[in-house]
Amino acid sequence: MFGGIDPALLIASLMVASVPIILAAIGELVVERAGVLNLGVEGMMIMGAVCGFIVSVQSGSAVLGFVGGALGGAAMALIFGLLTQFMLANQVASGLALTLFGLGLSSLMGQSFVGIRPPSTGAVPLGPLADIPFFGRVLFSHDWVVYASIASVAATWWVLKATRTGLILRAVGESHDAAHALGYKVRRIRMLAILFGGAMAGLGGAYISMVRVPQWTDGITSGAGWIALAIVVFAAWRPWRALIGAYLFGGISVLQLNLQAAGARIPVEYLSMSPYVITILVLVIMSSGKGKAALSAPANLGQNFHASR
Amino acid sequence: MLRLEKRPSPSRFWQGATPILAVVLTMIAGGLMFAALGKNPFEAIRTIFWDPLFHPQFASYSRPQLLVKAGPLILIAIGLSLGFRAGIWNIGAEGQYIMGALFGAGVGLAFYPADLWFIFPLMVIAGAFGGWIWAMIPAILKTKFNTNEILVSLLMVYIAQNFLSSMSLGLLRNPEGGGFPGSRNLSQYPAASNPELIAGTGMHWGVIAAFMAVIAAYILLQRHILGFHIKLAGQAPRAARYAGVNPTGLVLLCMGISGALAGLAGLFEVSGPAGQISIDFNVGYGFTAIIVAFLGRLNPIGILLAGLLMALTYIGGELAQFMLGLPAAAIQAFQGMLLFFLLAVDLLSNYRIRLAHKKEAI
Amino acid sequence: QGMDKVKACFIYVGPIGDLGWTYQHHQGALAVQEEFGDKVEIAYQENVPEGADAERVLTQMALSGCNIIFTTSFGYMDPTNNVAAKFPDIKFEHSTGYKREHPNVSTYNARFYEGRAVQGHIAGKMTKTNKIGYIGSFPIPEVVMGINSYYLHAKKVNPDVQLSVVWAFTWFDPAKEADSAKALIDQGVDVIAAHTDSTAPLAEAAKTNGTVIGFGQASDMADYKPSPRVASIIDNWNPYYIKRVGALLDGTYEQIDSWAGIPEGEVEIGEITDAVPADVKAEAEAMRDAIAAGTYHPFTGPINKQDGTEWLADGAVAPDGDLLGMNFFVEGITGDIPK
Amino acid sequence: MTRPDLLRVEGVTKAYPGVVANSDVSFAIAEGEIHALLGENGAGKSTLVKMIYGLVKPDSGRMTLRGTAYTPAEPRAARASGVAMVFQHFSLFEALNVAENVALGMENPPPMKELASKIRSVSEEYGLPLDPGRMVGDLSAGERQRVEIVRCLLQDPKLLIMDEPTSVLTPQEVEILFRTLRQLSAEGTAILYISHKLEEIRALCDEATILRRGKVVATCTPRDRSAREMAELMIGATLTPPERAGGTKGATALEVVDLSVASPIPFGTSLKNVSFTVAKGEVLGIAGVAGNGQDELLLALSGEVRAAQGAVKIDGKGVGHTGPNDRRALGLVAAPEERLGHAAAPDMSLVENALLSGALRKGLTKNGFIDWAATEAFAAEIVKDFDVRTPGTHVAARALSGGNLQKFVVGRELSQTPTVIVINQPTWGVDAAAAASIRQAILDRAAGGAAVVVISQDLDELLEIADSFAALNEGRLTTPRPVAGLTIDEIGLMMGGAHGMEVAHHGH
Ligand SMILES: Nc1ncnc2c1ncn2[C@@H]1O[C@H](COP(=O)(O)OP(=O)(O)OP(=O)(O)O)[C@@H](O)[C@H]1O
Ligand SMILES: Nc1ncnc2c1ncn2[C@@H]1O[C@H](COP(=O)(O)OP(=O)(O)OP(=O)(O)O)[C@@H](O)[C@H]1O
Ligand SMILES: [Mg+2]
Ligand SMILES: [Mg+2]
Repeated sequence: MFGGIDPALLIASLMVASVPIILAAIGELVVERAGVLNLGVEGMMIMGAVCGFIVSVQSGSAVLGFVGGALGGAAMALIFGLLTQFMLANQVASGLALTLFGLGLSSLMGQSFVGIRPPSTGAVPLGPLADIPFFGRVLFSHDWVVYASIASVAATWWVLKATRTGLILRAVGESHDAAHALGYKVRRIRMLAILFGGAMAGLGGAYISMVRVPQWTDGITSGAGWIALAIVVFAAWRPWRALIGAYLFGGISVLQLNLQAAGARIPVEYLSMSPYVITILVLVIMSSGKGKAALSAPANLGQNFHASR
Repeated sequence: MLRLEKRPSPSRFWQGATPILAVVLTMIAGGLMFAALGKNPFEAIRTIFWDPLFHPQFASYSRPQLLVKAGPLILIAIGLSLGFRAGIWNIGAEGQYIMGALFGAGVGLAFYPADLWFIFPLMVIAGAFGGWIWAMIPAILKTKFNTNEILVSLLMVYIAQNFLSSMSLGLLRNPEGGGFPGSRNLSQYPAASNPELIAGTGMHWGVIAAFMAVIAAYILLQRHILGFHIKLAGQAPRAARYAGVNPTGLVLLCMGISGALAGLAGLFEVSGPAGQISIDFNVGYGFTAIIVAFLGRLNPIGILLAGLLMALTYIGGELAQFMLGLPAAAIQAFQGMLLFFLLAVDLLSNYRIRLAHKKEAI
Repeated sequence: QGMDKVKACFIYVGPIGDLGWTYQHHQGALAVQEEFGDKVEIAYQENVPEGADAERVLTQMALSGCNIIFTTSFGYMDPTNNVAAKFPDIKFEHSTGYKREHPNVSTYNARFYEGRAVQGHIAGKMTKTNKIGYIGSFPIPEVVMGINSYYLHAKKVNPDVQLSVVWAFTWFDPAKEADSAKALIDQGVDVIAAHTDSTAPLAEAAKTNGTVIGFGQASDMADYKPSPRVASIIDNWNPYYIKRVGALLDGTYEQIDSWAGIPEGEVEIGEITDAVPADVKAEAEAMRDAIAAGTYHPFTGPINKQDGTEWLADGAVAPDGDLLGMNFFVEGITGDIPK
Repeated sequence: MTRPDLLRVEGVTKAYPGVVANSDVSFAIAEGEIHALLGENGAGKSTLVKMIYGLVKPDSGRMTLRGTAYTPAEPRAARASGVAMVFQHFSLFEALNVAENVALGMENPPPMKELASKIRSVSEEYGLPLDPGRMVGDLSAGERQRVEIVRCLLQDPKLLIMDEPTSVLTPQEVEILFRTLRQLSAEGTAILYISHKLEEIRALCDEATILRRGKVVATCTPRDRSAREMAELMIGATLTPPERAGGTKGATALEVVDLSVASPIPFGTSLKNVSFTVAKGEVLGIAGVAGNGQDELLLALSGEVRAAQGAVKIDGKGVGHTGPNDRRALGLVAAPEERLGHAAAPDMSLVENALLSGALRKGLTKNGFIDWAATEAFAAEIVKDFDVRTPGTHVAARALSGGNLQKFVVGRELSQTPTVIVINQPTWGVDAAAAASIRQAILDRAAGGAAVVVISQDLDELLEIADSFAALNEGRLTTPRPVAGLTIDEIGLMMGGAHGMEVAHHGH
């Protein structure tokens, strides 16, 4: 029934398709580990998309474009950080407002860039490796951002698990009061995490406008930020699980299109809702294992901190 | 150095004054943005905030439209606010809104072209049921399997959207519509329609339902033990259990109410202002209502005002677009700014800002 | 009697920066301004959701003194008619719909399937794998019609051709469009046509170093010339908009139901690039010209439906009514239209 | 004994909005001295030590450490100067393990492996064995405190501040802690020790500074004073110990039969086959080290956790399967240990908190609609009857000091004409005067015929008010015995001894 779907091509495709979600999800994961819930991922992504696009077109350099994308996302995150960390505004509402604002502002900024092609982001020349059967196609024939996205998962995992920075970050997310009592600058640490989250979301957005699509049009991220948020929860705040989640989601999305293209006789409407249904099912299976997923949520997630001194 | 000092209890004065302050700040910042876009900022601000209410040409039409636009926002936000107060995060109201519309319209269309008095009431029940059942899925998964309701309710929106496409292309497609997607227009089927009740007022059953929801929520939260338990569960979950609140029941109740109200909003919208089921029937009320709920500080009266303010910026924004040629994106950014300022100045009602003594700033 | 000055208003479903559907309508609006200069005033509103919001925006436009309002999405059909009832002196022009409930409502559409025929011809000739693909947005007659036209003309020149259809269930989602194109390419498809609005499918094709080609859709998408974009269908609303506003100015305006295509210049075939062999290009241009001259109708019998029953007898030309409500694939296409 | 002064505090003042927490406070602590800080709830003890630790900045005044000016801008600076602190409310991270928690409290922690072995060696050296790999959430309160102490010890502090460290320990554990502290003192570390347990202070401390309403009112040498004298210095008045009206036992009011429930608390202790009966007029004291099932027992008795129907009986009626309100209807009231967040909602007013558990028995609702006037009257009645010091009934619960909130919570339960009273830690962290009045109120209800279960870690308290005594150990309850004739040592052994610490201390 699935005749004609080449697993190597499928895996290679899903690795590319998942990049924006992975980048944004890893950023948000760090933010949430620090105890902050930023629902504005979509807004930061699209600002990253437009900034990255503009910078790359103006400078002719894809690398500068990604830097611009990261800065664009971080600038949005800065607004969120000021609101929630300094003005103690509600995090849920601030994140949603960020999305609304980002969609509007990106469209304003991008008006004169509609219909232009950005410089291309080259594949990594891995030479003969790319010719290895199966693995060559799956592993060694991507652009550098694909590898960077996986590296960012590994790095985040390592930092959270094995470094003092990661320990402090987790501590702040677990109990800001205790961290404060020990003398850690809760607000500063959270602010840095928020900026990092914004930069990663911006990178994810820039990947969409510079590599995936590549062009600028309004609303180009079309909901990827929301999926990234879902993946973080799905992953129970663990980096490798975020990667798996993003690949699962991206994989099913790509698979359903491949099944359609291959002419599988499954009604399309069921196929097209399958990524969401299957994500929920997997989540149910994982969560029902003695409530493990719920336990791992950072204890102070979404709570604002105010030290009375 | 500025220093924040928590007030023992929120300041009444600032609670009233902050929204005004926020609007003023937004006018300044937004005015600068409009000026940067080469538009007259005063004209733009006037068009957004003043013209929908007082412009001789538009006001008599726009004013009632405020209610039409605010109605579903308020209705949904009221439901959400109960859950949010109890610490139950339903962010999938958009999906529940869609399902309410589908169930409600489906029941109505099933009777077509019969003319029976009970069709519309039945649709109302079906609409509420549709939203309720859609919200029950994340609720039951949460209570049974401990899944995260934020995630599930959000993903359910996408599933609902797929259902919507499939229904408007299939089961509910107008058989006399020449194969085009979309259902029959309910406004042309009197037994199933939700018309303007008094011409020129914008009042339809959905607006009335929204007002009723505001009043009911107000009474519930102020006077009823259930409302007390909802607040308690949100502020101190263990104290709630101690008080005898059943957490599972509360999740089902709050998700159920918010789902049912979102479903009702969908039903009233599809049978009234929108008229029909179509692929793009939903326009984001379910998400905007989350913002409305928080802008209204999860307080029924606050939500009423926040819903109206939000509606005003939508309608005023529309006027500004085609009267002044402002891009839609600028209006969206402007709304974002308004939200930012509203959220930021809220600080003043809960905290006092003090200048720190020099000595302390070591 | 004519008018000295006309205020022409446009309501768009998407952003004018979408580089597709709305962008092209807005080009038409700008053309009207250019054509008539001071005699017309243009106003527009983008991103208007269908349904209740559209009705309100239309009413506000009417109140603001618009003389003619173009409503540029199918979903504006009922709102257009509802508002038209309240403002009998204002002209309403609804795009892609069929309801004209009041004398001041006209409808207009374009015969995109004519362009699809030319694309199909090129696809049939150019495919090396004999697999061609189509990214569908929603299974509505408009799209089904395009798929059928594309397939019929590919099949005519290449009997072995197989068509894969992917339904994206969106008009505009660049990432998903890219994924759809990728899925088709992974399935061995080497010619892709799309009925969604972004350039993402072309960009995906561009990554294959010339083995996969595609077409510009709605706008020319000239950036991807000469390959993968080997030709395009351009929605050109300029002639129609100029004609209708002109008629209002000189007093010849009447209610009409317009369905124009290549002959009227409303559907344009963008430059066929040198990536297409000269003979194929010549054939494609000949087909275009024949359609323009009215000597060829892309749906000319014999054509059977997918289930083998006859739709058009030999030599019969499809009635417009059949096309507008088309909800079946023609014989040879595998797969079902989603319900 | 003329040791040089380590830390001098001179004229320190700190005001919070509406209250001067410390006013012109001066005192000094010598190297190796164990110095007590005494005072009622809210006297300003915590504030003072937080300033020494750099967590709060004084408004005025100065401090010197070994003669040089000492102005720690943040705890990091304090730690660098050799000041360490064990917090009153633990500053631990439950989801992190012991080693990580320790590392967070250190300036330059060694790599984790090295740190782990250091934790093992230091903790055993001081008789406080710890497994560095365990999750802190899994530890008992006593063990958690060891984590805090070991964290301090690893930094070789010159001054160790301990804010109410013993409220969660068994007598044996207290003894071990004292040995540790004396050992430290002998090594030259000064200790600033805050406690409400005056007998402990007499046993341990060299000097004491007594605060009242933020001011230093006296200094004394604890060994030379009786606990009674010190208490009276603290409150500035004379104390009357509670009186027992020797009532007679009536019929059984509360019966618990083979009660076993899984703990609903993450990292909690499940109850195993708990059985006891309490008669009308009887006070059953249940002792035990924190984390041995006290919370769970209260939850199971109050109805927040459900069990088999027959496992809990009120007046012979099986109610194990019912919820809190059904049991309230039968006359059972319960006061959990944790005041803020469990017994009371922090951000709600006292009126709302009165409604919290009083709605049913005081008839404060009709068809679910709240009678706010009656609720306000109820709240006012509690405030008046139990001498709750508050500006009014409309202030938020969190604005009350711990002791006053405790009086309010206990008062709220006792004012509902209960027939069965279950109360956990009735006087935890409450000063002597308030504690006496709470105990008196409990005894009055017992005299009036109520069956009372008091769960407490304060043995003196239990011996003072209980008729019979049992201890919880890892979720099991010992057979209740009459209090008369029990010795502290016997009790300690019923509680499970020293939890494996004895062995470690033998080396010294
Ligand atoms: N962060 C703060 N904000 C405002 N007021 C405070 C704060 N911390 C303490 N206070 C006030 O300072 C006074 C002293 O509090 P402190 O915590 O020092 O008392 P304490 O002696 O430690 O009491 P306890 O024995 O209950 O621990 C309290 O009465 C309280 O009103
Ligand atoms: N953020 C705050 N705002 C206002 N008052 C505060 C704040 N934090 C603490 N307080 C005050 O501090 C006092 C409590 O001090 P603290 O937390 O040191 O001990 P406590 O609650 O008395 O603890 P316990 O009774 O358990 O020893 C309360 O009277 C309260 O008014
Ligand atoms: Mg205290
Ligand atoms: Mg204290």
